Amino acid sequence: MKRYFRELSVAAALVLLLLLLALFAPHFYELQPLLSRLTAQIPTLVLTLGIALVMLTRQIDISVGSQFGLCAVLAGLVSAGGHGLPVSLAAALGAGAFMGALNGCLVAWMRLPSIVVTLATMVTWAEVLRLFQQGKFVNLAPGVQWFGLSQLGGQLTLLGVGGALVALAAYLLKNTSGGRHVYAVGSDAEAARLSGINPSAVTFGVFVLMGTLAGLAAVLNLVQSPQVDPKCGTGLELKAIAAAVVGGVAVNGGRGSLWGALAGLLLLATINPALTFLHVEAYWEKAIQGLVILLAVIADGIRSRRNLN
Amino acid sequence: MASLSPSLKKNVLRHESLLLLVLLLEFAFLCLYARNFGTPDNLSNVVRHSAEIGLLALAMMPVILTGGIDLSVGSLMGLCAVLFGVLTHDYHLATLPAAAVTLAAGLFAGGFNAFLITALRLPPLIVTLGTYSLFRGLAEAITQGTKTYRAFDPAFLSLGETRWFGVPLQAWILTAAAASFYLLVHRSTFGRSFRAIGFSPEGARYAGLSVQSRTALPYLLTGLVAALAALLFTARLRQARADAGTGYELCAITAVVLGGTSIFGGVGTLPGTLAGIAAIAVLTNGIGRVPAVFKAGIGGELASLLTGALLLVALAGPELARVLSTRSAKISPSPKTL
Amino acid sequence: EKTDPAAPASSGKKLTVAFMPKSKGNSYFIACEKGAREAAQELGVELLFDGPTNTDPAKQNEIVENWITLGVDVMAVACENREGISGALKKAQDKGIKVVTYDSDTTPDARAFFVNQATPQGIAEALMDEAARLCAEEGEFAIITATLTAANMNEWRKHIESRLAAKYPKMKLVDTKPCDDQKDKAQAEATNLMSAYPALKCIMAICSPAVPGAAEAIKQAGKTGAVKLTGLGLPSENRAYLKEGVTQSVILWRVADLGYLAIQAAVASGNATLKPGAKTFKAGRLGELEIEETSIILGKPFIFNKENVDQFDF
Amino acid sequence: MRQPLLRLSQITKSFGAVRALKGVSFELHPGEVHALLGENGAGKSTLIKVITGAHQPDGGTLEIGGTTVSNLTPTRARKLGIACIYQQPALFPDLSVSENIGLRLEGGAFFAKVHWKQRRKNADALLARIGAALDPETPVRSLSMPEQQLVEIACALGSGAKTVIMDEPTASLTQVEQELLFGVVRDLRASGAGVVYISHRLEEIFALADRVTVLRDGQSISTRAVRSELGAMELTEEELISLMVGREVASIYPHRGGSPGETVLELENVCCAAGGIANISLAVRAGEILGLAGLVGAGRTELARVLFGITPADSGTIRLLGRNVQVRSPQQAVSLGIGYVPEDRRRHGVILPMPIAENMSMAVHPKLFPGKWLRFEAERALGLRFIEELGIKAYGPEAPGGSLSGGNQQKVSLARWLATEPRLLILDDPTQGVDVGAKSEIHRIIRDLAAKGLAVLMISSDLPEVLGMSDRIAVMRGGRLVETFEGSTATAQRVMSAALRPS
Ligand SMILES: Nc1ncnc2c1ncn2[C@@H]1O[C@H](COP(=O)(O)OP(=O)(O)OP(=O)(O)O)[C@@H](O)[C@H]1O
Ligand SMILES: Nc1ncnc2c1ncn2[C@@H]1O[C@H](COP(=O)(O)OP(=O)(O)OP(=O)(O)O)[C@@H](O)[C@H]1O
Ligand SMILES: [Mg+2]
Ligand SMILES: [Mg+2]
Repeated sequence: MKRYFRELSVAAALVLLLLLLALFAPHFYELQPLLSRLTAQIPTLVLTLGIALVMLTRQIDISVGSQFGLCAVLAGLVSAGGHGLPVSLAAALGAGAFMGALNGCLVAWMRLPSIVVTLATMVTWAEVLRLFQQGKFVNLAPGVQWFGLSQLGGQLTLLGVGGALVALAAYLLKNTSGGRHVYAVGSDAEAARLSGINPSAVTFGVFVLMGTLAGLAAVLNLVQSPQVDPKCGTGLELKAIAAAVVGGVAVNGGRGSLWGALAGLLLLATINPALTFLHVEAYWEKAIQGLVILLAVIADGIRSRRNLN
Repeated sequence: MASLSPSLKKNVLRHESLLLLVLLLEFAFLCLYARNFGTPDNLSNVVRHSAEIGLLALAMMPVILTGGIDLSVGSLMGLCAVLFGVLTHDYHLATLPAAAVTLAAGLFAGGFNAFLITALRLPPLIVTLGTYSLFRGLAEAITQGTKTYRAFDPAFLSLGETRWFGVPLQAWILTAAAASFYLLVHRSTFGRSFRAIGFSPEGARYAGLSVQSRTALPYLLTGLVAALAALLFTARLRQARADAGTGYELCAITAVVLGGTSIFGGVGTLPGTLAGIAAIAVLTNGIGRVPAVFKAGIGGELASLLTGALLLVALAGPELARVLSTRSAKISPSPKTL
Repeated sequence: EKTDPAAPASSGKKLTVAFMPKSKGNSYFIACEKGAREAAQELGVELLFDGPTNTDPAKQNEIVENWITLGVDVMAVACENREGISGALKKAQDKGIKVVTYDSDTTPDARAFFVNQATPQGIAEALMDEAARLCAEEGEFAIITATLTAANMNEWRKHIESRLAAKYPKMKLVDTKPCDDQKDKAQAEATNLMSAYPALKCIMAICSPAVPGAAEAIKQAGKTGAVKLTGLGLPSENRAYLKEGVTQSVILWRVADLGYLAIQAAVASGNATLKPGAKTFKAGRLGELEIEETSIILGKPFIFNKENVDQFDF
Repeated sequence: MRQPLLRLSQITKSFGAVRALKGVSFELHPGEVHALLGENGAGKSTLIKVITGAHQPDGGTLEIGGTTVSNLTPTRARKLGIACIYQQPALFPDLSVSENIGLRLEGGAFFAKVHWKQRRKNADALLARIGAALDPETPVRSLSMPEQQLVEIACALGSGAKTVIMDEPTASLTQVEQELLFGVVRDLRASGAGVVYISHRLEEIFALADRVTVLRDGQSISTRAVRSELGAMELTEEELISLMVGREVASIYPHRGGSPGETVLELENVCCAAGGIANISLAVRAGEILGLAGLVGAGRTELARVLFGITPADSGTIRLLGRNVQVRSPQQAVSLGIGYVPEDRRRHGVILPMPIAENMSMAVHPKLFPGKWLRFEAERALGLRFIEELGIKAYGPEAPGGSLSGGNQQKVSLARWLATEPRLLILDDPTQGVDVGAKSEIHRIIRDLAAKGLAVLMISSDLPEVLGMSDRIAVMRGGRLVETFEGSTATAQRVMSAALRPS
């Protein structure tokens, strides 16, 4: 209980919001739109998982939005070129892994600060994409949407993939040696080294994984509509980071859980639709979002403050 | 000049000197190959256009030095611009009192961040992520997103164009701000405390430093400076709108980081930050003037790309040299912040 | 009075024309750029294309000021921000640079001509009328816009609302949502709108990525035909949805022609072949166009629909 | 002759311009406890790090179990059967005790499953064996310095290594834990393992070691047997010291002071629930050194933290020079004239990346920099003065604290508070990790200051130090003050039995 206070206070805020909606806007719980809203968050969820891992090792990756956009367009072009979904998936994963590996090399082996490295790769990939694609949408091959399934089937598949991924990642992180190494490196890289863990390898691995997840997320986004918008990654890094941070993943590494990140994402992703359903004018959106972020963590702040004295 | 502070001296030999070299090369290249780059008119444009981001970067530097971050500065600029518009238009205040109230509001907003960060001990990243949304949201709510304030006092608007001794007003303001922040960071005990807190807040507390108030100060200053930047921005653009300063926080952070300040706190110099600001400003202005670039119409993209590359080169350079010279001599990584 | 834009510049030196979109990497302005390059080639002028990478009024000002010191002869600008940019443009005029605006205007004193695809009022009324026609002048509708601060969209919204008040008392605008110029966000907003307002009859998407985004949302919600969709967008991005009947209509002008005309007008005013007070303007392949005060009108906006969409290739 | 576990010859190692090791040779046999001795900065920890693969040597050869190894990494060293307790605990603050132990011992493959129950049981058993009453689920972040050292010991014990290295394992342990540790070391020796043991407490060397190698200025001076085959002592303390220091050092404590003056600090029923201390009443007078003894976790450090305003008292009165005061924060404590040399020098005592002069001036900003403007010359002078006075080994006042050896860091931490010229100085293990020479120097300085009217509250886990230095000795147990002795009447037995007596 004490250890998961942050996660719980975020979950409590989420439940409160959901209750409010149940009381004042029961339409919110209509099945089909709810399903759509949830599936729309799956790509962000995948990114959030990656970001949470990166943050646990005491690094940051702000290039994920750009990576996502580039992978999406690449996968789209591959599919438009008449190749099947497996080929576009492979292309996206490969491209993501490559971009992740580049970040990883610079951070882990050259010991550059990750914020700087990923700031640089963020603009690089974004500009490369802009110059290359010039803002044009990519029209996908017909069989891509919903993996070629029916809409419901596709959405359930997506939710399944998302859920399985969270569960798997959370399990591996908690219960495998490698998962614990992530925490160890984020907690104290030098101590990790002295304990026989290779911090550079762990950091590198996490960045590669982040890139691969960005590729996967791009494909999971791609299958939800018949076109790719090259701007689809803009601002995603901030959403994913905000979700992880609100969910209690420490910026300084070593502390936090994927379940917390999930709770953070759900909370943030519920605020925006909630405003529509509660008939709040759109220009209040950002202010309320900011307030909710602050409120969700203030409880935690007051608690740790009390603990200190 | 009297002796530099020892830590400054050491850094000057590392990162900042490389950056300065890059800046000079950049400058020389642009003077040679970019059309009309070196003209006085254009150089004053370089300063005028980078004044707001430059001010934010100067104020951001001490924040990052304490191991914090302030993502809300751009949004606060929007809020202050709107507030200034409301005061002059809806409340018919004269320019001077309105500006004073705006500055006070900026200080207050900075104080809000500082309160949450120091009194409640919330991580700066989350707090300012929240206020990043909140401040912009308030600005949008006040204007309902659409309202634009125009028609300001001509004397106020002329601030955007004024020159003293042939040098734009912005340059004077930047110089004054840079000098003040230099004194604060490198010459006063405040700066020393920022550094100590950045390295280890616990260590600073056990040394009897007033960690709370010293951590709060840089956030108050970013608030104040964001308000000042909002006023300058309003004067330059001749209007106040909720979207003023969008994305400026990232530009400011980029300049600070490029200038060699460690995002984990403790390490960094103000001259480095200045060089970072200048390198970006010169690049942004100049690269689009190289004929091959403007013919292809890729000025903006190339400027961003080169900024990214510059970041990597400037940081990787000294690091590479160190790695190559002493492969194993590794100072233990900086201790974690709270 | 006749003007001939193809006449060589009096000085004999190649004219430098700067051309600025509201933002780069946006398919609408890419199409504009295409037309602009065509015109520049035809007229033998040097074309400079630059603009903010994201819609950013401050950046536009800076680029204008940089063009002044760069020494361009003429500039054609799509203004993100009407008043905001006027100061910089006036400065350019003071230095003897000819200024025309296109797509969205600045204040009239800050430019010589405005190349107008249609007046904001015209666009707004076309949109409103089309929406009213689609839902038989009755029921709830919602707007999806780019951002709450986008100046020209706010202008359109203003005119939409006054048209609504004046002509369609039985219709109700229930909500306006921004989509940050992103298709996916537009899709999410449309999904929410349809479920939060079950009686919604029509969505009006007034920025180009929002139309396919909203279309996909309607399709996924199984409300094809039940919720009508119209908006401003490009034919290429909407062809499939138009044919499936998800999107009823899309309103737009020939975007490439807008860029083409902007350069034609810019060069002509740079050569002083197009002078204030002219009543008509002969614009290359577009032929003779009318000038209303200082606005050169491209023509009426088109309404693309299932039947005619295949005639357009942009 | 049996195969040695370790053989090092002519090892050299430099950090930039600092030549930490200039040619060290050393051998470790199975079944021996081999002590490594030397002044602060002699290169002991560096040597250790070469053996564990944490540092790559610049030259020389390293043989492990008879085979020459190069490019050793910590992972490989562990596989070769080397375990180490580092001088600076290398633990993960965010993770629990059992996980820290687990990560050290398992070294599992990437996808190896973590057996939480097994880990916990294992941790419980190891902690019990060294007599540490720690909950394996507490995060290491909330452990005190000695508790962290216990965790380190548990790690080394559980490793099953043939070679166990201990770098000042007892620096902040008290007698009782020390005895338990000695038991562990003797068990290891009996099982045929070799132990490299570093300590500045000579009595430990004599109690434990079979052989001793002395390092001076990065060179191995000599290796000597401590006892003959028959168990007779072959080495005297004086000999050992002169080998280390190269000169004679009086290892006796300075004379006690004269009559104490006015009461500087007076506590009445001070309680602090967060710190787990209750009803503390004591007085310290000017010119007096009050020693505070007790076991790990007795609450001595907590009392110091209360007095320094880090965890302010909940109730009771604190009187300073006769005035009632509330100490709510360290900066307030400083302004009241209280100084505190903390127990955990790496986290609290020294800001490692900062130059040592800046570390030393940290608590005297108002005095040294009136008007808040820095004066670099004055600061440098301050740094030079203490480098000189305390014999700190560093290349200058601008050397970062992290580049100093452990003992020298401790001196920097002490210098910071000496510079404030406080009325009341609280010392928490002031000589932990400090070599004999410097130790007696520090003792002399403390005594001199006391003679000039300073009141000193000295916590120490080194019982001889408490006995030798204190005018009076207060003993704490379970967060309470249980007994007070006059310095002259106190003996080790009496103090220990007061600290141990079950409540
Ligand atoms: N990372 C480093 N960078 C620079 N110099 C270092 C570093 N580590 C150690 N040194 C230097 O190497 C020398 C030997 O240090 P070492 O820590 O081995 O001493 P030690 O014998 O363990 O002393 P102590 O008894 O105080 O722990 C010292 O002069 C120290 O300043
Ligand atoms: N820095 C700290 N942070 C959190 N908890 C601490 C800290 N220091 C001590 N404690 C807790 O307070 C309890 C009392 O320990 P304290 O350090 O006061 O004992 P002590 O008598 O000083 O013994 P020693 O210093 O030898 O450990 C410990 O069990 C520990 O859990
Ligand atoms: Mg040592
Ligand atoms: Mg203690």
